[in-house]
Amino acid sequence: MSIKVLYFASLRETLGYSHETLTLRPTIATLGDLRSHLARRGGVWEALSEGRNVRAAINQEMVGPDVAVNDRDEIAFFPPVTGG
Amino acid sequence: MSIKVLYFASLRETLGYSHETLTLRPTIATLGDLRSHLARRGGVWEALSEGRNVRAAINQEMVGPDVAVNDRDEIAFFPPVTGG
Amino acid sequence: MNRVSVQEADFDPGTETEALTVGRTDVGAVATFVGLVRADKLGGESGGASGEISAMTLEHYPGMTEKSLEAIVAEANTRWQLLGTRVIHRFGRLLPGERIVFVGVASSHRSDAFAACEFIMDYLKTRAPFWKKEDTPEGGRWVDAREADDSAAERWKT
Amino acid sequence: MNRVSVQEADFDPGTETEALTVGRTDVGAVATFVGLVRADKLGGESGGASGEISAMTLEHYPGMTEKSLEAIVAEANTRWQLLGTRVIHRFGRLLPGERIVFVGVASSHRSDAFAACEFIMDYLKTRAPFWKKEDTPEGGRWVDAREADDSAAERWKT
Repeated sequence: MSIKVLYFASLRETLGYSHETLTLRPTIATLGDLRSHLARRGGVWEALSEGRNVRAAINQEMVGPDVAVNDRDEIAFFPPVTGG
Repeated sequence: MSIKVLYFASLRETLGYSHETLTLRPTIATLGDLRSHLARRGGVWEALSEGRNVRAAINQEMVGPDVAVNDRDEIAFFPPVTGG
Repeated sequence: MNRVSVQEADFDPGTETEALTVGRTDVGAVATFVGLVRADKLGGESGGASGEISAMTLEHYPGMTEKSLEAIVAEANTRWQLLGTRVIHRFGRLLPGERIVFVGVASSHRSDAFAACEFIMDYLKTRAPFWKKEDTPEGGRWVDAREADDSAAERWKT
Repeated sequence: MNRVSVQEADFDPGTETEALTVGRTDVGAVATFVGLVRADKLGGESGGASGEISAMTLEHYPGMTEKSLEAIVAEANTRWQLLGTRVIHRFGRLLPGERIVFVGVASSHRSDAFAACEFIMDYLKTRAPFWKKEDTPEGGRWVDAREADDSAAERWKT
Protein backbone atom coordinates (compact mmCIF):
# COMPACT_ATOMS: atom_id res chain seq x y z
CA MET A 1 0.00 0.00 0.00
CA SER A 2 1.47 3.33 -1.09
CA ILE A 3 0.33 6.62 0.40
CA LYS A 4 1.34 10.26 0.29
CA VAL A 5 1.75 12.08 3.61
CA LEU A 6 1.76 15.88 3.93
CA TYR A 7 2.82 17.99 6.92
CA PHE A 8 1.83 21.62 7.47
CA ALA A 9 2.74 24.70 9.47
CA SER A 10 4.66 24.21 12.75
CA LEU A 11 4.58 20.44 12.27
CA ARG A 12 6.22 20.78 8.84
CA GLU A 13 8.95 22.95 10.39
CA THR A 14 9.49 20.62 13.36
CA LEU A 15 9.75 17.51 11.17
CA GLY A 16 11.68 19.17 8.36
CA TYR A 17 9.38 17.51 5.82
CA SER A 18 6.54 18.97 3.80
CA HIS A 19 5.65 15.59 2.31
CA GLU A 20 6.79 12.06 1.78
CA THR A 21 5.62 8.94 0.00
CA LEU A 22 5.35 5.81 2.15
CA THR A 23 4.87 2.16 1.41
CA LEU A 24 2.97 0.65 4.33
CA ARG A 25 2.74 -2.84 5.74
CA PRO A 26 -0.84 -4.16 6.02
CA THR A 27 -0.65 -3.93 9.85
CA ILE A 28 -1.24 -0.20 9.44
CA ALA A 29 -5.00 -0.11 8.93
CA THR A 30 -6.14 3.21 10.34
CA LEU A 31 -5.04 6.81 10.56
CA GLY A 32 -4.28 6.23 14.25
CA ASP A 33 -2.00 3.27 13.33
CA LEU A 34 -0.15 5.47 10.82
CA ARG A 35 0.32 8.25 13.33
CA SER A 36 1.75 5.87 15.96
CA HIS A 37 4.00 4.33 13.30
CA LEU A 38 5.40 7.75 12.39
CA ALA A 39 5.80 8.80 16.05
CA ARG A 40 7.89 5.66 16.68
CA ARG A 41 10.58 7.08 14.37
CA GLY A 42 11.58 9.01 17.53
CA GLY A 43 13.31 12.38 17.87
CA VAL A 44 11.36 15.16 16.22
CA TRP A 45 8.71 12.62 15.15
CA GLU A 46 7.49 12.46 18.74
CA ALA A 47 5.59 15.61 17.78
CA LEU A 48 3.05 13.08 16.41
CA SER A 49 2.79 11.12 19.70
CA GLU A 50 -0.58 10.51 21.26
CA GLY A 51 -1.52 13.46 23.43
CA ARG A 52 0.07 16.03 21.11
CA ASN A 53 -2.50 18.36 19.60
CA VAL A 54 -2.35 17.18 15.99
CA ARG A 55 -5.19 17.09 13.47
CA ALA A 56 -5.33 14.93 10.36
CA ALA A 57 -7.09 14.67 7.03
CA ILE A 58 -7.54 11.83 4.56
CA ASN A 59 -8.03 12.94 0.98
CA GLN A 60 -8.49 16.53 2.13
CA GLU A 61 -11.22 15.81 4.66
CA MET A 62 -10.61 16.15 8.39
CA VAL A 63 -11.21 12.78 10.08
CA GLY A 64 -10.59 10.97 13.35
CA PRO A 65 -8.01 8.25 14.17
CA ASP A 66 -10.33 5.30 13.51
CA VAL A 67 -10.78 5.98 9.81
CA ALA A 68 -9.20 3.39 7.48
CA VAL A 69 -6.17 4.23 5.38
CA ASN A 70 -6.33 2.98 1.79
CA ASP A 71 -3.88 2.61 -1.07
CA ARG A 72 -3.08 5.90 -2.83
CA ASP A 73 -4.65 8.01 -0.07
CA GLU A 74 -3.41 11.55 0.48
CA ILE A 75 -2.95 11.95 4.21
CA ALA A 76 -2.09 15.17 6.02
CA PHE A 77 -1.02 15.97 9.58
CA PHE A 78 -1.18 19.51 10.94
CA PRO A 79 -1.69 21.59 14.08
CA PRO A 80 -5.14 23.03 14.93
CA VAL A 81 -6.08 25.55 12.25
CA THR A 82 -5.79 29.31 12.85
CA GLY A 83 -7.24 30.98 9.75
CA GLY A 84 -9.84 33.69 9.43
CA MET B 1 -49.16 76.03 28.20
CA SER B 2 -48.30 76.00 24.52
CA ILE B 3 -47.02 72.88 22.73
CA LYS B 4 -46.27 71.76 19.21
CA VAL B 5 -47.74 68.44 18.05
CA LEU B 6 -46.44 66.50 15.04
CA TYR B 7 -48.10 63.59 13.22
CA PHE B 8 -46.28 61.14 10.96
CA ALA B 9 -46.87 58.54 8.26
CA SER B 10 -50.33 56.88 8.10
CA LEU B 11 -51.47 58.92 11.11
CA ARG B 12 -50.55 62.17 9.34
CA GLU B 13 -52.53 61.04 6.30
CA THR B 14 -55.55 59.94 8.34
CA LEU B 15 -55.69 63.18 10.32
CA GLY B 16 -54.81 65.46 7.44
CA TYR B 17 -52.37 67.33 9.67
CA SER B 18 -48.58 67.14 9.80
CA HIS B 19 -48.38 69.49 12.80
CA GLU B 20 -50.33 71.96 14.93
CA THR B 21 -49.68 74.29 17.82
CA LEU B 22 -51.94 73.85 20.84
CA THR B 23 -52.61 75.88 23.95
CA LEU B 24 -53.51 73.44 26.71
CA ARG B 25 -55.54 73.79 29.89
CA PRO B 26 -53.67 72.69 33.04
CA THR B 27 -55.91 69.60 33.36
CA ILE B 28 -53.78 68.01 30.64
CA ALA B 29 -50.77 66.93 32.61
CA THR B 30 -49.45 63.86 30.81
CA LEU B 31 -48.96 62.52 27.30
CA GLY B 32 -51.88 60.15 27.95
CA ASP B 33 -54.10 63.08 28.86
CA LEU B 34 -53.13 64.86 25.66
CA ARG B 35 -53.83 61.80 23.53
CA SER B 36 -57.32 61.35 25.08
CA HIS B 37 -57.99 65.03 24.59
CA LEU B 38 -57.12 64.79 20.89
CA ALA B 39 -59.11 61.56 20.40
CA ARG B 40 -62.20 63.29 21.83
CA ARG B 41 -62.23 65.55 18.79
CA GLY B 42 -64.02 62.58 17.19
CA GLY B 43 -64.12 61.52 13.54
CA VAL B 44 -60.66 60.80 12.12
CA TRP B 45 -59.17 61.75 15.51
CA GLU B 46 -60.43 58.47 16.94
CA ALA B 47 -57.28 57.07 15.34
CA LEU B 48 -55.65 58.28 18.58
CA SER B 49 -58.12 56.43 20.86
CA GLU B 50 -56.86 54.11 23.53
CA GLY B 51 -56.30 50.65 22.04
CA ARG B 52 -55.08 51.99 18.69
CA ASN B 53 -51.43 51.15 18.02
CA VAL B 54 -49.94 54.63 18.30
CA ARG B 55 -46.48 55.57 19.60
CA ALA B 56 -45.45 58.95 20.91
CA ALA B 57 -42.36 61.03 21.58
CA ILE B 58 -41.75 64.10 23.72
CA ASN B 59 -38.90 66.29 22.54
CA GLN B 60 -37.80 63.57 20.09
CA GLU B 61 -37.60 60.78 22.65
CA MET B 62 -40.06 57.88 22.63
CA VAL B 63 -41.92 57.78 25.95
CA GLY B 64 -44.98 56.22 27.58
CA PRO B 65 -48.36 57.82 28.43
CA ASP B 66 -47.48 58.74 32.03
CA VAL B 67 -44.75 61.20 31.14
CA ALA B 68 -45.55 64.84 31.93
CA VAL B 69 -46.18 67.37 29.19
CA ASN B 70 -44.50 70.73 29.71
CA ASP B 71 -44.77 74.16 28.16
CA ARG B 72 -43.03 74.44 24.76
CA ASP B 73 -42.65 70.66 24.39
CA GLU B 74 -42.46 69.13 20.92
CA ILE B 75 -44.78 66.14 20.95
CA ALA B 76 -45.17 63.60 18.16
CA PHE B 77 -47.67 60.82 17.48
CA PHE B 78 -46.96 58.11 14.94
CA PRO B 79 -47.58 54.45 14.06
CA PRO B 80 -45.04 51.75 15.02
CA VAL B 81 -41.83 52.40 13.09
CA THR B 82 -40.89 50.35 10.00
CA GLY B 83 -37.42 51.51 8.98
CA GLY B 84 -34.29 49.48 8.27
CA MET C 1 -15.28 57.12 15.47
CA ASN C 2 -19.06 56.82 15.55
CA ARG C 3 -20.94 58.49 12.72
CA VAL C 4 -24.65 58.56 11.87
CA SER C 5 -26.20 59.98 8.68
CA VAL C 6 -29.80 60.29 7.57
CA GLN C 7 -29.87 61.24 3.92
CA GLU C 8 -31.70 60.98 0.60
CA ALA C 9 -28.54 60.16 -1.34
CA ASP C 10 -27.25 56.64 -1.94
CA PHE C 11 -24.05 55.48 -0.23
CA ASP C 12 -21.18 53.19 -1.16
CA PRO C 13 -20.80 50.19 1.17
CA GLY C 14 -17.18 49.68 0.05
CA THR C 15 -16.14 53.23 0.87
CA GLU C 16 -17.89 53.06 4.25
CA THR C 17 -16.32 49.71 5.11
CA GLU C 18 -12.88 50.97 4.11
CA ALA C 19 -13.29 54.15 6.18
CA LEU C 20 -13.73 52.05 9.34
CA THR C 21 -10.22 50.62 9.04
CA VAL C 22 -8.12 53.04 7.00
CA GLY C 23 -4.81 53.91 8.63
CA ARG C 24 -5.40 51.64 11.63
CA THR C 25 -3.76 48.39 12.67
CA ASP C 26 -5.89 47.63 15.74
CA VAL C 27 -9.07 46.58 13.87
CA GLY C 28 -9.30 42.82 13.45
CA ALA C 29 -12.95 42.57 12.42
CA VAL C 30 -15.49 44.60 10.48
CA ALA C 31 -19.10 43.41 10.31
CA THR C 32 -21.45 45.24 7.97
CA PHE C 33 -25.09 45.08 7.04
CA VAL C 34 -26.84 46.51 3.99
CA GLY C 35 -30.64 46.54 3.78
CA LEU C 36 -32.26 46.85 0.34
CA VAL C 37 -35.72 47.39 -1.15
CA ARG C 38 -37.25 44.07 -2.19
CA ALA C 39 -39.71 44.00 -5.07
CA ASP C 40 -41.83 41.28 -3.45
CA LYS C 41 -43.02 43.12 -0.37
CA LEU C 42 -46.61 43.89 -1.37
CA GLY C 43 -49.01 43.41 1.54
CA GLY C 44 -46.64 44.68 4.16
CA GLU C 45 -43.65 42.92 5.60
CA SER C 46 -45.87 40.67 7.69
CA GLY C 47 -47.23 38.92 4.63
CA GLY C 48 -50.72 39.26 3.19
CA ALA C 49 -51.27 39.57 -0.55
CA SER C 50 -48.21 38.98 -2.68
CA GLY C 51 -47.08 40.86 -5.75
CA GLU C 52 -44.53 43.35 -6.93
CA ILE C 53 -43.98 46.83 -5.61
CA SER C 54 -42.79 49.53 -8.00
CA ALA C 55 -41.24 51.85 -5.40
CA MET C 56 -41.09 52.62 -1.72
CA THR C 57 -41.17 55.96 0.04
CA LEU C 58 -39.46 56.35 3.39
CA GLU C 59 -40.75 59.06 5.69
CA HIS C 60 -38.85 60.02 8.83
CA TYR C 61 -38.93 62.43 11.76
CA PRO C 62 -36.00 64.80 11.11
CA GLY C 63 -34.01 65.45 14.23
CA MET C 64 -35.40 62.53 16.20
CA THR C 65 -34.08 60.09 13.59
CA GLU C 66 -30.49 61.18 14.11
CA LYS C 67 -30.91 61.33 17.90
CA SER C 68 -32.39 57.84 18.11
CA LEU C 69 -29.66 56.35 15.91
CA GLU C 70 -26.97 58.04 18.01
CA ALA C 71 -28.55 56.67 21.18
CA ILE C 72 -28.59 53.14 19.72
CA VAL C 73 -24.92 53.41 18.72
CA ALA C 74 -24.02 54.76 22.18
CA GLU C 75 -25.82 51.80 23.77
CA ALA C 76 -23.89 49.39 21.51
CA ASN C 77 -20.64 51.00 22.64
CA THR C 78 -21.49 50.35 26.28
CA ARG C 79 -22.24 46.69 25.57
CA TRP C 80 -19.27 45.76 23.37
CA GLN C 81 -15.66 46.79 22.80
CA LEU C 82 -15.94 48.69 19.53
CA LEU C 83 -13.40 50.68 17.54
CA GLY C 84 -15.78 52.46 15.20
CA THR C 85 -19.34 52.43 13.92
CA ARG C 86 -21.09 53.86 10.88
CA VAL C 87 -24.85 54.07 10.36
CA ILE C 88 -26.50 55.49 7.24
CA HIS C 89 -30.26 55.46 6.68
CA ARG C 90 -31.88 56.88 3.58
CA PHE C 91 -35.29 58.49 3.21
CA GLY C 92 -37.40 59.53 0.21
CA ARG C 93 -38.40 57.46 -2.80
CA LEU C 94 -36.46 54.25 -3.43
CA LEU C 95 -36.79 51.64 -6.17
CA PRO C 96 -36.56 47.86 -5.77
CA GLY C 97 -32.89 46.85 -5.51
CA GLU C 98 -31.86 50.20 -3.99
CA ARG C 99 -29.98 50.37 -0.70
CA ILE C 100 -31.90 51.62 2.35
CA VAL C 101 -29.56 51.24 5.30
CA PHE C 102 -25.91 50.59 6.12
CA VAL C 103 -24.51 49.53 9.48
CA GLY C 104 -20.77 48.94 9.84
CA VAL C 105 -18.95 48.02 13.06
CA ALA C 106 -15.20 47.72 13.61
CA SER C 107 -13.73 45.87 16.57
CA SER C 108 -10.66 43.91 17.58
CA HIS C 109 -12.68 40.69 17.64
CA ARG C 110 -15.37 39.30 15.40
CA SER C 111 -17.85 38.34 18.11
CA ASP C 112 -18.16 41.97 19.25
CA ALA C 113 -18.42 43.24 15.67
CA PHE C 114 -21.15 40.76 14.72
CA ALA C 115 -23.18 41.24 17.91
CA ALA C 116 -23.06 45.05 17.80
CA CYS C 117 -23.97 45.16 14.10
CA GLU C 118 -27.01 42.94 14.60
CA PHE C 119 -27.99 44.80 17.78
CA ILE C 120 -27.91 48.17 16.00
CA MET C 121 -30.11 46.81 13.19
CA ASP C 122 -32.61 45.24 15.63
CA TYR C 123 -32.91 48.41 17.68
CA LEU C 124 -33.06 50.63 14.60
CA LYS C 125 -35.98 48.56 13.29
CA THR C 126 -38.05 49.18 16.42
CA ARG C 127 -36.82 52.56 17.71
CA ALA C 128 -35.77 54.82 14.86
CA PRO C 129 -38.69 56.89 13.49
CA PHE C 130 -38.86 55.74 9.87
CA TRP C 131 -41.99 54.62 8.06
CA LYS C 132 -42.22 52.82 4.73
CA LYS C 133 -44.96 53.28 2.17
CA GLU C 134 -45.03 50.94 -0.80
CA ASP C 135 -46.24 51.95 -4.27
CA THR C 136 -48.28 49.06 -5.62
CA PRO C 137 -50.51 48.59 -8.67
CA GLU C 138 -53.45 49.42 -6.34
CA GLY C 139 -51.84 52.58 -4.95
CA GLY C 140 -49.79 53.47 -1.88
CA ARG C 141 -49.81 51.18 1.15
CA TRP C 142 -48.12 51.75 4.50
CA VAL C 143 -45.97 48.84 5.63
CA ASP C 144 -47.12 47.20 8.87
CA ALA C 145 -44.66 46.82 11.71
CA ARG C 146 -43.50 43.23 12.09
CA GLU C 147 -43.81 41.29 15.34
CA ALA C 148 -40.59 39.52 14.37
CA ASP C 149 -38.77 42.84 14.66
CA ASP C 150 -40.13 43.42 18.16
CA SER C 151 -38.99 40.00 19.32
CA ALA C 152 -35.60 40.47 17.64
CA ALA C 153 -35.13 43.65 19.68
CA GLU C 154 -36.50 42.03 22.85
CA ARG C 155 -33.82 39.35 22.97
CA TRP C 156 -31.09 41.93 23.71
CA LYS C 157 -32.78 42.81 27.01
CA THR C 158 -30.83 40.51 29.30
CA MET D 1 -24.59 32.00 -6.46
CA ASN D 2 -22.03 30.60 -4.03
CA ARG D 3 -18.40 31.36 -4.73
CA VAL D 4 -15.23 30.55 -2.80
CA SER D 5 -11.72 31.87 -3.55
CA VAL D 6 -8.38 31.19 -1.90
CA GLN D 7 -5.85 33.68 -3.22
CA GLU D 8 -2.74 35.74 -2.49
CA ALA D 9 -4.21 38.92 -3.96
CA ASP D 10 -6.19 41.47 -2.00
CA PHE D 11 -9.93 41.87 -2.62
CA ASP D 12 -12.35 44.79 -2.59
CA PRO D 13 -15.17 44.41 -0.04
CA GLY D 14 -17.31 46.97 -1.88
CA THR D 15 -17.10 45.13 -5.20
CA GLU D 16 -17.87 41.82 -3.51
CA THR D 17 -20.83 43.23 -1.58
CA GLU D 18 -22.20 44.83 -4.74
CA ALA D 19 -21.84 41.59 -6.72
CA LEU D 20 -24.18 39.82 -4.27
CA THR D 21 -27.10 42.09 -5.20
CA VAL D 22 -26.45 43.48 -8.67
CA GLY D 23 -29.43 43.09 -11.02
CA ARG D 24 -31.63 41.49 -8.34
CA THR D 25 -34.69 42.76 -6.51
CA ASP D 26 -35.23 39.79 -4.19
CA VAL D 27 -32.30 40.49 -1.83
CA GLY D 28 -33.38 42.42 1.25
CA ALA D 29 -30.27 41.89 3.38
CA VAL D 30 -26.53 41.53 2.90
CA ALA D 31 -24.33 40.76 5.90
CA THR D 32 -20.57 40.89 5.42
CA PHE D 33 -17.48 40.28 7.48
CA VAL D 34 -13.91 41.39 6.84
CA GLY D 35 -11.07 40.03 8.97
CA LEU D 36 -7.82 42.02 9.10
CA VAL D 37 -4.26 41.60 10.43
CA ARG D 38 -3.92 43.32 13.80
CA ALA D 39 -0.53 44.70 14.82
CA ASP D 40 -1.04 43.77 18.46
CA LYS D 41 -1.23 40.03 18.18
CA LEU D 42 2.18 39.07 19.50
CA GLY D 43 2.05 36.04 21.75
CA GLY D 44 -0.62 34.26 19.81
CA GLU D 45 -4.29 35.04 19.71
CA SER D 46 -4.77 33.48 23.14
CA GLY D 47 -2.78 36.21 24.83
CA GLY D 48 0.66 35.85 26.34
CA ALA D 49 3.31 38.50 25.80
CA SER D 50 2.11 41.67 24.14
CA GLY D 51 3.82 43.75 21.48
CA GLU D 52 3.71 44.58 17.82
CA ILE D 53 3.95 42.20 14.92
CA SER D 54 5.56 43.37 11.70
CA ALA D 55 3.88 40.88 9.36
CA MET D 56 1.96 37.63 9.25
CA THR D 57 2.35 34.69 6.91
CA LEU D 58 -0.65 32.51 6.15
CA GLU D 59 0.05 28.95 5.09
CA HIS D 60 -2.73 26.75 3.74
CA TYR D 61 -3.39 23.28 2.32
CA PRO D 62 -4.17 23.90 -1.35
CA GLY D 63 -7.14 21.89 -2.53
CA MET D 64 -8.41 21.06 0.94
CA THR D 65 -8.86 24.75 1.71
CA GLU D 66 -11.30 25.29 -1.14
CA LYS D 67 -13.08 22.00 -0.42
CA SER D 68 -13.55 22.81 3.26
CA LEU D 69 -14.83 26.32 2.53
CA GLU D 70 -17.27 24.94 -0.04
CA ALA D 71 -18.53 22.38 2.49
CA ILE D 72 -19.06 25.13 5.10
CA VAL D 73 -21.01 27.25 2.60
CA ALA D 74 -23.11 24.23 1.56
CA GLU D 75 -23.91 23.57 5.23
CA ALA D 76 -24.96 27.22 5.68
CA ASN D 77 -27.29 26.88 2.71
CA THR D 78 -29.04 23.90 4.30
CA ARG D 79 -29.56 25.82 7.56
CA TRP D 80 -30.77 29.19 6.23
CA GLN D 81 -32.62 30.61 3.23
CA LEU D 82 -29.78 32.27 1.34
CA LEU D 83 -29.67 33.99 -2.05
CA GLY D 84 -25.90 34.13 -2.46
CA THR D 85 -22.62 33.74 -0.61
CA ARG D 86 -19.07 34.86 -1.23
CA VAL D 87 -16.00 33.69 0.68
CA ILE D 88 -12.46 34.91 -0.02
CA HIS D 89 -9.47 33.89 2.08
CA ARG D 90 -5.97 35.11 1.40
CA PHE D 91 -2.67 33.33 1.98
CA GLY D 92 0.97 34.44 1.89
CA ARG D 93 2.61 37.37 3.64
CA LEU D 94 0.30 40.10 4.98
CA LEU D 95 1.07 43.33 6.82
CA PRO D 96 -0.84 44.79 9.78
CA GLY D 97 -4.02 46.47 8.52
CA GLU D 98 -4.28 44.18 5.49
CA ARG D 99 -7.44 42.20 4.82
CA ILE D 100 -7.33 38.43 5.41
CA VAL D 101 -10.84 37.15 4.84
CA PHE D 102 -14.19 38.23 3.39
CA VAL D 103 -17.54 36.57 3.97
CA GLY D 104 -20.66 38.01 2.35
CA VAL D 105 -24.16 36.57 2.57
CA ALA D 106 -27.30 37.75 0.74
CA SER D 107 -30.78 36.79 1.86
CA SER D 108 -34.35 38.07 1.82
CA HIS D 109 -34.22 38.66 5.57
CA ARG D 110 -31.56 40.02 7.88
CA SER D 111 -31.73 37.29 10.52
CA ASP D 112 -30.72 34.63 7.97
CA ALA D 113 -27.96 36.82 6.51
CA PHE D 114 -26.44 37.60 9.92
CA ALA D 115 -26.65 34.04 11.22
CA ALA D 116 -25.15 32.47 8.10
CA CYS D 117 -22.33 35.02 7.93
CA GLU D 118 -21.32 34.41 11.53
CA PHE D 119 -21.71 30.64 11.12
CA ILE D 120 -19.41 30.60 8.08
CA MET D 121 -16.76 32.59 9.99
CA ASP D 122 -17.00 30.36 13.08
CA TYR D 123 -16.69 27.17 11.04
CA LEU D 124 -13.94 28.59 8.84
CA LYS D 125 -11.92 29.41 11.98
CA THR D 126 -12.00 25.80 13.18
CA ARG D 127 -12.26 23.74 9.98
CA ALA D 128 -10.47 25.44 7.09
CA PRO D 129 -6.78 24.45 6.90
CA PHE D 130 -5.04 27.81 7.33
CA TRP D 131 -2.20 28.53 9.73
CA LYS D 132 -0.83 31.92 10.77
CA LYS D 133 2.78 32.69 11.59
CA GLU D 134 3.59 36.09 13.01
CA ASP D 135 6.84 37.94 12.36
CA THR D 136 7.92 39.49 15.64
CA PRO D 137 11.08 41.27 16.81
CA GLU D 138 12.17 37.87 18.22
CA GLY D 139 11.50 36.01 14.96
CA GLY D 140 8.64 33.94 13.57
CA ARG D 141 5.99 32.55 15.89
CA TRP D 142 3.08 30.26 15.00
CA VAL D 143 -0.25 31.49 16.29
CA ASP D 144 -1.96 29.17 18.77
CA ALA D 145 -5.51 28.03 18.14
CA ARG D 146 -7.99 29.80 20.40
CA GLU D 147 -10.38 27.94 22.65
CA ALA D 148 -12.85 30.79 22.06
CA ASP D 149 -12.99 29.77 18.39
CA ASP D 150 -13.80 26.17 19.30
CA SER D 151 -16.64 27.24 21.55
CA ALA D 152 -17.92 29.70 18.95
CA ALA D 153 -18.16 26.84 16.46
CA GLU D 154 -19.66 24.47 19.07
CA ARG D 155 -22.71 26.65 19.67
CA TRP D 156 -24.06 25.97 16.16
CA LYS D 157 -24.39 22.24 17.00
CA THR D 158 -28.03 22.25 18.06
